[in-house]
Amino acid sequence: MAQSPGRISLAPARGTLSVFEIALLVLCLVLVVAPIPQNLQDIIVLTFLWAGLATAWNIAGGYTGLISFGHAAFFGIGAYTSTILLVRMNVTPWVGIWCGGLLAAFCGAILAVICVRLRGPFFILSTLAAAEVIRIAALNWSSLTGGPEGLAISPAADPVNMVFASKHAYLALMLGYLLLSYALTKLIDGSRYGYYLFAARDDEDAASAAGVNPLAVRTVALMLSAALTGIGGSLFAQYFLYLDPTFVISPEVSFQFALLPAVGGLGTAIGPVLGSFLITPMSELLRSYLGSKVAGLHLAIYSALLIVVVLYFPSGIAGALSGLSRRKGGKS
Amino acid sequence: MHYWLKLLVGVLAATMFAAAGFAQTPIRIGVLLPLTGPFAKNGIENWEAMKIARDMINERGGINGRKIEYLEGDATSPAAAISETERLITKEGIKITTGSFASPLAIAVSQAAERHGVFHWETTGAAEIITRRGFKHTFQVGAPARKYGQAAVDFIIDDLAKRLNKPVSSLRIALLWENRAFGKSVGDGIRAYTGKKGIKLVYDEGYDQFSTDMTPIVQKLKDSKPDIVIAISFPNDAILFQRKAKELNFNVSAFIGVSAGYSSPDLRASIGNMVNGIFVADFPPKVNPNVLKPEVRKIADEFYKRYEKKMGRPPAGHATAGFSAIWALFTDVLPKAKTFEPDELRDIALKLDLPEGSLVNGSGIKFTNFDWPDNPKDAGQNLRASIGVWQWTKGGNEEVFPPKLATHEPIMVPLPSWDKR
Amino acid sequence: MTTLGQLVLSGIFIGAIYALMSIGLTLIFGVLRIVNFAHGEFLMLGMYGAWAMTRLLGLNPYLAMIAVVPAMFLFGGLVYRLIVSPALDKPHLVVVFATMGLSIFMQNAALMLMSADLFDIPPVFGHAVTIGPLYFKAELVVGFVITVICTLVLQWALKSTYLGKAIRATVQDREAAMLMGIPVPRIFLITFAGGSALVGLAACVMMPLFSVFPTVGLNFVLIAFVIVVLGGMGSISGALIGGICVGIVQSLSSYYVAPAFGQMFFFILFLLVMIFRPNGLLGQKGAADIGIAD
Amino acid sequence: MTELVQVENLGRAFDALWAVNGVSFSVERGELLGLIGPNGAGKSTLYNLLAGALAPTRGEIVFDGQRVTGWKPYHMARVGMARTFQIPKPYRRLSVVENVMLASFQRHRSVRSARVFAEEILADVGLSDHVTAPVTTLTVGLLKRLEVARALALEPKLVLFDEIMAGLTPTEVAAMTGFVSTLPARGITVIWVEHVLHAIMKTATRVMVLDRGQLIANDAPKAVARDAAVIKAYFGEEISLA
Repeated sequence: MAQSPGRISLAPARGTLSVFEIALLVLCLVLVVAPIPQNLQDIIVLTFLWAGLATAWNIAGGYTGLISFGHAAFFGIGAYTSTILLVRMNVTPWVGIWCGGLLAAFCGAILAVICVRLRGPFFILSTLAAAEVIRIAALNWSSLTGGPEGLAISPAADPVNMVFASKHAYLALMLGYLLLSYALTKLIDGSRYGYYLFAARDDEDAASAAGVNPLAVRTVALMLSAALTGIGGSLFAQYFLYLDPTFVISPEVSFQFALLPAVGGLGTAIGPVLGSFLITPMSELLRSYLGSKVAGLHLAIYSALLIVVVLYFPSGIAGALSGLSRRKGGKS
Repeated sequence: MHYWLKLLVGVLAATMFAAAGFAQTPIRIGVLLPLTGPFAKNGIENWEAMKIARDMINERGGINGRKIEYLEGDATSPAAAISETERLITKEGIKITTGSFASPLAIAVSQAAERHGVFHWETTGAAEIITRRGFKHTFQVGAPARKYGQAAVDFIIDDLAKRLNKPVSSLRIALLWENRAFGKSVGDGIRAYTGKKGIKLVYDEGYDQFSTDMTPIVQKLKDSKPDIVIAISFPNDAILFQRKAKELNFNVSAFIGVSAGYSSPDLRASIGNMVNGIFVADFPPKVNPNVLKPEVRKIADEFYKRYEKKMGRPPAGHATAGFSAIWALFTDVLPKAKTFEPDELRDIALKLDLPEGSLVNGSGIKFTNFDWPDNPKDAGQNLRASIGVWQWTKGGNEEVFPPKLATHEPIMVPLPSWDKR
Repeated sequence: MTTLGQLVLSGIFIGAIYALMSIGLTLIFGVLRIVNFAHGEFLMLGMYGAWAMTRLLGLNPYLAMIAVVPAMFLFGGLVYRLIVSPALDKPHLVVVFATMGLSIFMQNAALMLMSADLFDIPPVFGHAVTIGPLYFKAELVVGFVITVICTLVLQWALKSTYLGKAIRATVQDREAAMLMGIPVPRIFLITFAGGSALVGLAACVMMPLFSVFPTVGLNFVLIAFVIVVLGGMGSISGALIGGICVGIVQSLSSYYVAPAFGQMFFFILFLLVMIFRPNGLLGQKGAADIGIAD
Repeated sequence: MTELVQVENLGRAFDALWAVNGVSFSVERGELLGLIGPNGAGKSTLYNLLAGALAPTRGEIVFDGQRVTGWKPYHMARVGMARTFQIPKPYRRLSVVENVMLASFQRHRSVRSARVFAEEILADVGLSDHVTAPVTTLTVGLLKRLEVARALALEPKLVLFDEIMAGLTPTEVAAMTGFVSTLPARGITVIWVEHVLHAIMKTATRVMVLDRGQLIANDAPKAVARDAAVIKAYFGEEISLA
């Protein structure tokens, strides 16, 4: 398949890996094994985790046009499912993670039934409301989720419980998650189902006239996105070993899921990854160096930078890097 | 004059040490507190109190000549707290961490510290779980959640019941708690303790931190006609509640607020003399001086003076608790340490046996070590952390319970109705 | 019976205050079709303004409107120029993130400038208003009255002034409005600035009832969104009805079920309306399409 | 049973206005049926009813022996009904061939075979040198051809063309007319809405005329051209239609 002009050089023709993507993969593998100071490793673990979560969100937000601000609900459901299974029923997280993903996918289906007919701001606000309902439920269902006192996993290192002493193990785990999300995205990218998604996003009526059921296609995309986000939630729980509903299922978390792909390049496979590779280290480093000098300074700088990037790089870093913005082609 | 003399001697001592080539490396302590986000207000107050403790100890020549140096992290959320704690431990090589103000942050920081075998000295985090996870290097100096509730209930049983000349069993008590970690664990403690004491709660409900209208809560309280209300709130909800109680003319014989919302001095700045007569179960912001040992009383007075100069208002209970816990670390633990390795610090801490009144806020120190009859899985809890009850008065605040810490008798019992306040 | 009366009436009064806070958002949404996620922080800024006017200049908060409302109008115009208009021709996600970035920025700027402490103003009226056995804070009733007046004035203005007609035309169909010679970009500016001014007005009414601190906006922003959608995008009277509904639902569910679930119920109400009546409770003709057409 | 489509008393009202009112007709397999009428006669509404984009207020539709009233558009597409849109609706972020592949996926499940078939269809409509071009670079004329290609890629039994000539040059009109006339031979029945009347008159086997939501004529092209009612509907007075 010939390379059409103006196509993002970072994202090759559908379904194939570009040189840039392979180089990035090699870099990640090196980062996993390299002897880096622990606190930098911590930042890389978070960067991988957030890149995976942003890629998961992008399947719904970027590929299908479902800009959801409720993904913290799936994130929370995944995190709580695997942790409750581990803490209360002694089920190893290696199984719990997939249960969390399945439950999140099921909730994704329910949310789809409620909201997938809605578009634009209506969809955003409905997902926000749905996540708040789940936050309040988690906060008050103390017998199950431990309520406001939260739920803790014992920090004793034990591979069966997916708790590791060395950061390298976590780096490998999170990179595995990122690769899972990314592989699924590339799979969709080049598959028949991927085309259905793009068609339903670009023009629902035309897609329907071509035999594609837009609601079904979107529902499946939301379920897939929810499942991956749920798995990411479980990994978050296994890394931090403590869950507090107010912080795990919060609008700020949902906002972070949507922000990284928006900054990186919405609707491209590489976008969310680039977004996370830029934003996550920046916000961690800003907090650790400016965090306590003047209370609030680091967040003020972070948000100011965010406004500039979002306004003046609408097609994200991926777009800017490959000159996609040259080929504006009207309002998407 | 006296002050300057002491300062001069301190400076001389310090320079002498430096001059003599004992340029001792400073003792570096990681301080994790919420400086942004929902807990920022109390986090910053705690941070100011901690800095005053550092300045005061360094002016006194530090610990065996070594100055204290803080490395701080903004623990705005549990995840951020863990990342910051690990940064301080792995990058800066910190062996001692302290701080956290709020329960979820304390749980997160202590967990990160334990994972790296670092000695964590928790000043105000109150969640019961902190000392129930079988950790070896985590010490909760401030009182656990249940003590707040017990202090309030004991005060009702031993004092208020008599003043209201009503038998304890016939007292109608209402419990209102903010459903975040602290509110819930104190609420659970009160529920259990009153159950054990045979007192029935006529009202027992939690509310959401984002509540913007207290009418339904106050109305339901009014309908259950309680004699006494115990409310665990944060600053914003406390103000909203008191204003709505006045608006709906909801009167009770006694109102006992618990911690942050009711103990912060700017409650008076917000609702003025509506605050007079309200009891507060919290670390005593000010304690009956004759309870404290003489030298502790001097430290306490200096702290209050410096805090008021820096913040423009007296310290809230949790700020005083923060100061007294870190001061105990500086004066009772670190001086005995040689290697400053976590295990050594752990043994010193476990050997501590300070009677009540040894710390600036009237607490003593005696840590459990899997040897506490009530709960053998508990380790590192300070059994002598004293939570008292004080009362807002026209002049300021007076400690009223327990009697040995009290500076004044409870007044305005029963609480006059709103029009007379 | 008095309990139910107290709950419903105070639900109506507090609901009206929520509505006043949301009118600016529904106007901005109706005309520009953007979700201003910094709406809560605009409210915070207005409240700090009202607090400063009252505490420093000893003005009565309701008089403080004279200064706060124009100031917020200018602030709204500034934000429109710097952040909103560059984002208008880009995908609507861009303006969502731009305003969210602004929200975080304003919260932390306030934290740096004003510290995290809570600021309040002394009560304006000494005692409560009593209607039979029921008690209502005078400032709450005054707020209700101001909201009703404000809604009527706005409805009248939208119906009979040229600017009002131009705004309503832009709400229905921008292209057509432009063809009729309506300077749509200027209408956008005036609406956004006007919407911010309305939030300033609401701030002055709310200052006697609530404390102000850097994160106060978080308590109100979700309520404002729910009200705008319940009332039907772009409808002023819809916002009033939506606000009162939220007030009553929150009041009754907190009493009869549990305070911890107060907020959950009006989110559930919001989702139900989304599914069954996307045009809002009033069945605002085309409100749903307004929301979607972008 | 050679009838492909039966429509019984079909009606659609928007509040009080009946855009389509009591329309009944049937279409034989292999027919090339012209559908004409002044603007606002209800042609697009009728198309939307047939294609399932609009639910009928009244009446029945039977397609290929099945009752399909109220079916969704994607369901109709799967049983072999394709349509073009009066205003082209391409998928903006996909290339030309990918736009066509969306339809060819119905019969060709794998990406490769769908692409091969799509390229054949593009050749048929003369778009083969724009295969990988982004859709946003096409002119209106080319976009119209893309619409036709997307409909045919479904390998439909029936295709509804909606003004595919508008904006084409005379040579393009001639070429497109020629192409459309070959479709019945390939087993594709055609209903064709068009304002370029001479193209319809030349190729249609039958012509229906719609006016104010009702059928006022349903006959061979020559007969319809002379029908007084049709002329009155179009021009209000006597004129000769070439």
